[in-house]
Amino acid sequence: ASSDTSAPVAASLAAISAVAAPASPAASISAGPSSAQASAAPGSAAAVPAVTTQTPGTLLVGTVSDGKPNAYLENNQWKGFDLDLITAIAKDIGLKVEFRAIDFSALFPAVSSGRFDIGAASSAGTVERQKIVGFSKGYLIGYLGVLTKKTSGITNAASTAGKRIGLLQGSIQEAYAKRDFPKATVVEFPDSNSGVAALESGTIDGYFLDYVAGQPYTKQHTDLVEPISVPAFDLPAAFPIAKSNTGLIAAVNAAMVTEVKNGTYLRLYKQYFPGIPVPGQLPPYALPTS
Amino acid sequence: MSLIQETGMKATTNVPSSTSMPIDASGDPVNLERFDGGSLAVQEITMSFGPLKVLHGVSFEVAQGEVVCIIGPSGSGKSTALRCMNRLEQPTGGDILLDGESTLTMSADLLRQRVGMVFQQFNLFPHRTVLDNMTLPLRRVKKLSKEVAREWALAGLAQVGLSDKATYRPVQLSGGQQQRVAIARALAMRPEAMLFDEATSALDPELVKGVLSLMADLAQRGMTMAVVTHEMGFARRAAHRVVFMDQGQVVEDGPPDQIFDDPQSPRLKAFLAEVL
Amino acid sequence: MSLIQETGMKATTNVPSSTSMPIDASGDPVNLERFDGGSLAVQEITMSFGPLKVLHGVSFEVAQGEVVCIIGPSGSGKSTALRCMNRLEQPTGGDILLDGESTLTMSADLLRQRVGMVFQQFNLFPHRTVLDNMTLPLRRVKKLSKEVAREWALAGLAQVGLSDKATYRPVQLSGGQQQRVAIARALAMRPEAMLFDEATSALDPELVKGVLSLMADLAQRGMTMAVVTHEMGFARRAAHRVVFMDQGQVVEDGPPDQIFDDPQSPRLKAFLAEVL
Amino acid sequence: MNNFLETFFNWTYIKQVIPDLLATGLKNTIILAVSSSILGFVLAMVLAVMGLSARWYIRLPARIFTDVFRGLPAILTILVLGQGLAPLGMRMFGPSPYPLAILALALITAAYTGEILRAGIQSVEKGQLEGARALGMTRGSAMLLVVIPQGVRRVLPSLVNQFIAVIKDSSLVYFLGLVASEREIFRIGQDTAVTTANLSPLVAAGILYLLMTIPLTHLINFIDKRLREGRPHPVAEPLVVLDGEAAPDQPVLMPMERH
Amino acid sequence: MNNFLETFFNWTYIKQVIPDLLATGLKNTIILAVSSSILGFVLAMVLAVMGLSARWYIRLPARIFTDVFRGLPAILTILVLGQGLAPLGMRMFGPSPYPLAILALALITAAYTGEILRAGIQSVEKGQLEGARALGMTRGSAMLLVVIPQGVRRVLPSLVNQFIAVIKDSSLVYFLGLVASEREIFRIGQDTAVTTANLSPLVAAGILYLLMTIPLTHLINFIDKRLREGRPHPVAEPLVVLDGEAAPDQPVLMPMERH
Ligand SMILES: Nc1ncnc2c1ncn2[C@@H]1O[C@H](COP(=O)(O)OP(=O)(O)OP(=O)(O)O)[C@@H](O)[C@H]1O
Ligand SMILES: Nc1ncnc2c1ncn2[C@@H]1O[C@H](COP(=O)(O)OP(=O)(O)OP(=O)(O)O)[C@@H](O)[C@H]1O
Ligand SMILES: [Mg+2]
Ligand SMILES: [Mg+2]
Repeated sequence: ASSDTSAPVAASLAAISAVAAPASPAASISAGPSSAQASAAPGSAAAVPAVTTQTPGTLLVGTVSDGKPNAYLENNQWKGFDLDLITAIAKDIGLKVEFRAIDFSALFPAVSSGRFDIGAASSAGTVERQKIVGFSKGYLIGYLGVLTKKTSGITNAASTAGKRIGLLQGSIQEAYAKRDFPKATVVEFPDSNSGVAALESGTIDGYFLDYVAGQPYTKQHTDLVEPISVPAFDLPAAFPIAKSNTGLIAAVNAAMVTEVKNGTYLRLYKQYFPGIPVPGQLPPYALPTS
Repeated sequence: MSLIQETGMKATTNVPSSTSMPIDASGDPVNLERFDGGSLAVQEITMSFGPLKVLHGVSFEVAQGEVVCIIGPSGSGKSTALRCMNRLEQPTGGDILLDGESTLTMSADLLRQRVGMVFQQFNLFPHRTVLDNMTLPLRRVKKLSKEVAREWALAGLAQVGLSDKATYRPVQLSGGQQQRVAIARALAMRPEAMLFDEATSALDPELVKGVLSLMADLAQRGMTMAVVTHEMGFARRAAHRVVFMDQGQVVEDGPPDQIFDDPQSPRLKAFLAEVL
Repeated sequence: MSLIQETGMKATTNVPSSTSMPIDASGDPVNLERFDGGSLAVQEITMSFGPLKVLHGVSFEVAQGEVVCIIGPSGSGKSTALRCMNRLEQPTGGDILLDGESTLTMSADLLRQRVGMVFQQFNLFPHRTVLDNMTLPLRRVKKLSKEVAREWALAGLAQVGLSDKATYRPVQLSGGQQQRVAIARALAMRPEAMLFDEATSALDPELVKGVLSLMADLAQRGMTMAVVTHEMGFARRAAHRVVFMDQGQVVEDGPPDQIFDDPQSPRLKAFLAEVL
Repeated sequence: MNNFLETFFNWTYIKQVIPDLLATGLKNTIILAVSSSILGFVLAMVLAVMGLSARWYIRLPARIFTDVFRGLPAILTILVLGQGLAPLGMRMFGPSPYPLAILALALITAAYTGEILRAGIQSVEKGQLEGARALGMTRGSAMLLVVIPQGVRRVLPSLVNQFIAVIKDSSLVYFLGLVASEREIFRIGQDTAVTTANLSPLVAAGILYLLMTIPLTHLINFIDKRLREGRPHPVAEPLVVLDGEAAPDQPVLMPMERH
Repeated sequence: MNNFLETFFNWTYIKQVIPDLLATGLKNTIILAVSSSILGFVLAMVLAVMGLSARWYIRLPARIFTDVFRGLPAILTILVLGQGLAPLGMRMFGPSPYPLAILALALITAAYTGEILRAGIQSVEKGQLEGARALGMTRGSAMLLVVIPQGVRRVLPSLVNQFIAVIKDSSLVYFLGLVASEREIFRIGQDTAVTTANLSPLVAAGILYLLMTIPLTHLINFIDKRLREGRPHPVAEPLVVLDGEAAPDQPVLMPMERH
């Protein structure tokens, strides 16, 4: 799997187009945003699959309202890295965005049934999920961290042995915990707040979450630190899109490249993940294949 | 002259059933008013509760305008027979005719509009005031307007001496008061025939006599009545005919003089020997 | 010789209250057994429901082993007075003495073990069989063992002729059957005094006479009884003394002969004039 | 302990979430809870009456409906209905998930409420129905005017339970996808809890629930008591005095001669 | 439509989740639901009896308890209790969240059940209590043996409602953090749904709920009916024949001379 993440951009582009858009050759990507833009308008070129959305001109984005710093509502404003990125991508394609928040467990079914055009909730494009729903290329890899009390004795991966480590149900941390903390007991939580509350009350020893997401907690709770960070490069976050909507998949992938090139991606990355090292490789990232 | 004229009261029964006009307060002579009473004929009815046969072919007749009292020991099936007569129980055999027509096949609602009933346990509606207990069926079944129903109801309550309890709930009434409301409520519907189950069990002698005179008056005006009672004095005075039941059967049937003064069967003789 | 001996029955009341031994089937002479009856004295009690005053200073006495019948028109406060006597209602004034001791200050549970009551509406427990209705208080209050309670209960049921209904639910009984169960249930507790509210209202003449004889027997054996009734024949036969109430007051009080044959007050005269 | 207070009762965060809770959440919660409760109650009454039928083929569908919608997790019902009927919903009501959520919540609460009502109606003595029918009332109006009102009164507290449960279940509308202005009380509490990394906003939501439910409970209890006991003191005066009427408690039924 | 079936009824995923549901989920759901229901019922009975007291200072604490635990979102109650008492819980029961979750669920269901029971008990006619007390039974045993059994019977269907609600609320134990072997039915369904991006596992969980709740409902209905009507046919023979007893329905009370 690690070979996927380290693969050059071009190679992963090829790999993804093979998975997500087998019907359309690489040409559809090289056609670039302009072509996608054209396809949104009537009379598009015949060779390029059309970008279809629920409501013409609007990209209906399913997201979560409690996924700080990737997707959240603050003062009735949608915020977060994923949301700003998808807004930029949509603009590129010529669409305006509309956000709808939904419980994470209902997000994929809503996307695969076409109720939402796309999902943006830092969801990993795992092999399992790829069976049901299509994905764009990966747009985010990052670091995971373990939040713990200063006094807990957890300082590195090895010291988690025999400890109770909490994490968010359905998150990529599940897979990483298995790999990196094999001797820890994994405790699942439905949201990070209840996990951190459990950490505070002493029923778990550490809470494994997105490194960035852990930072606000260390500020709120002065007794908490986040000593371990784990690179999570082989399960990049990707936008789920209905498998059948190959046009949109292609257009999003192309626009992603544009947004990386024009610097928007990095700007957003620094805005939402301050102080976090920028990965050596910028997106698009290849998704794992079985 | 009837009781109702004597006391200067307007009886509910004073209002022609064909009209929904308010009661005329000027006082039409009561005896001008006649009920279109219907005769009842109970023919060989049988009835069981599960394995327990409680009626073994019961037959008797109540002619139009006649008062028939049904007497007999506890558990002999008197209440059950009465309940069959307005289809609260379905007989397992036999037939019951109202004016020659089988009641077992007619609409139960229509039957019950024609044959009223007063229960041993009164069955007043505890969630409604006494007045509402009276007006509810008047408005729903007789389709009277609110005002007319209210007038009929108040007249009916006055007739049983309970005008001052109109706003009470049934639980706030004494036993006798409850029973009188139940009687007034059934009569206000102006049925052709009435079934009374222990209609005077909670009443003191004054009220018993009042009910007696009311029945006499009703009968004179054509109403057919079947009355289950265990007060022999009442049966003797009220009934045109007396039916004696025992163990789910009619043992004797005849005019009160004959039943009380010249009983034929040993069972009835024994029964009457106990009357205080 | 008492009725109970004549019929070869074991009366529930045959069992000494001080023992929890099974009923002795060999047949001790009934009249050897005496109740430790207590006298009751109602002294100037008053009672209101909200603004409605229903008792205006009611006084009467029931000596030990005496049967006092309370008669009077509907709503005159007979039931209320009776209910005050075992604290189901709290009088607003006056006092009630049991054997000279104020019942208003003693433990209500103890009072009610000593003073039993049969209700106008019976108040049987519908979720229990007839037998369980009998055994429940025997086991809980008298602390009898299951077997003994059952024997007492069956004996009590037999005494009112309902052995065959032991496994029935109250709703499956006729009105008279329910009333008999209620009487048997209260008597099985062997109280010192009994209060009956319309104790014979659902009973046919045979049963009424049975209750009468039962009361006579109980009285002979020392039990004190206050009986509300609207059956004048019953009052005349059963009572040692009759109390006539009207509008929340005792109007007359005396032996039955005097009350019925020589009434003093116009109100009682008018009342008795109506007896059929 | 201090930490516990800090996590659940931080006044700064509570203050912060209040405007949103009141302006957006309260309105949406009320819309969802009230409309699905009304729809659900009507349906429940139908279910209860069907469930009391003597005919099995009328009872059966009510039974199945109740068993299924009561037994399934609410989330699943909302998801299945929301997704299954989404195309239809889009066409009829547009993108708002409210109509379908209200429908789903109504079906769920109907299943519970139907059983509550059935129990209440069933507990009314047989004599009441008989009394009404013996007066010539149809089965329908006897049930409607005599039996059901008594039955419903007996289960009022359970109905309040159920309404409160719907208020809280309305937060499940989230499973159908919401725009910011469609969020109800709980969701706003939860979202703000995430942005502030603190559970106090959720506590604020809980308190708002209490401010809704407690007065309601007491209102219903008051009504219940009033219905049970009537006005504190019955009017002791006669309602009207008819011409020549006898004095109260002096029966006017007087003896007459034997006919 | 096809997509809909694919989303909710994909047999592959249903098959996949079944072993886990049965081996782990069912057991945990039953442990949580049954123990919190029992504890909750006992507490509810206390609340109901307190709520019916004539003395305000006995009614008041019951009222406050009910209002608070019924009005707050269950999640909040579980979080506050679970976290607030966690240090104590750790010491007494170790790291498992179950004891505290059961306590929280019991408090919540007690608040609801207390109201159900209160309504049922309140609906029993005054004459029943009077009848029992007139026989010398204490208020306690009259309530326990006469009034409460009748009251409880009248609200059996509402109690079933409440038990089913607890079965489902037991999934909220999740907010206290679960290791894999502690997950109950719904959580397993939801976990698998998230990993497979398909809702069929949730449907499987729902069906398992139905398999638990439907037989239970029918059992209770059967018992209810039996209690209401007695055995199908009463035994018509006398239970025992005492020496010299009269024939049935021939009263043995015979006249005697005037004393
Ligand atoms: N619902 C029922 N289920 C079973 N048996 C019943 C039911 N109702 C009545 N019975 C039985 O049917 C018989 C006749 O009852 P019914 O009520 O007709 O008697 P009754 O003549 O009216 O007596 P009473 O004068 O005591 O009222 C009784 O033995 C009674 O036990
Ligand atoms: N719970 C109550 N609330 C208000 N008023 C009541 C209540 N119970 C009885 N009353 C009133 O008190 C008066 C006396 O009632 P009570 O039951 O003592 O009469 P009674 O003499 O037993 O009559 P009856 O012979 O009809 O049974 C009646 O006018 C009745 O309306
Ligand atoms: Mg009868
Ligand atoms: Mg009375």
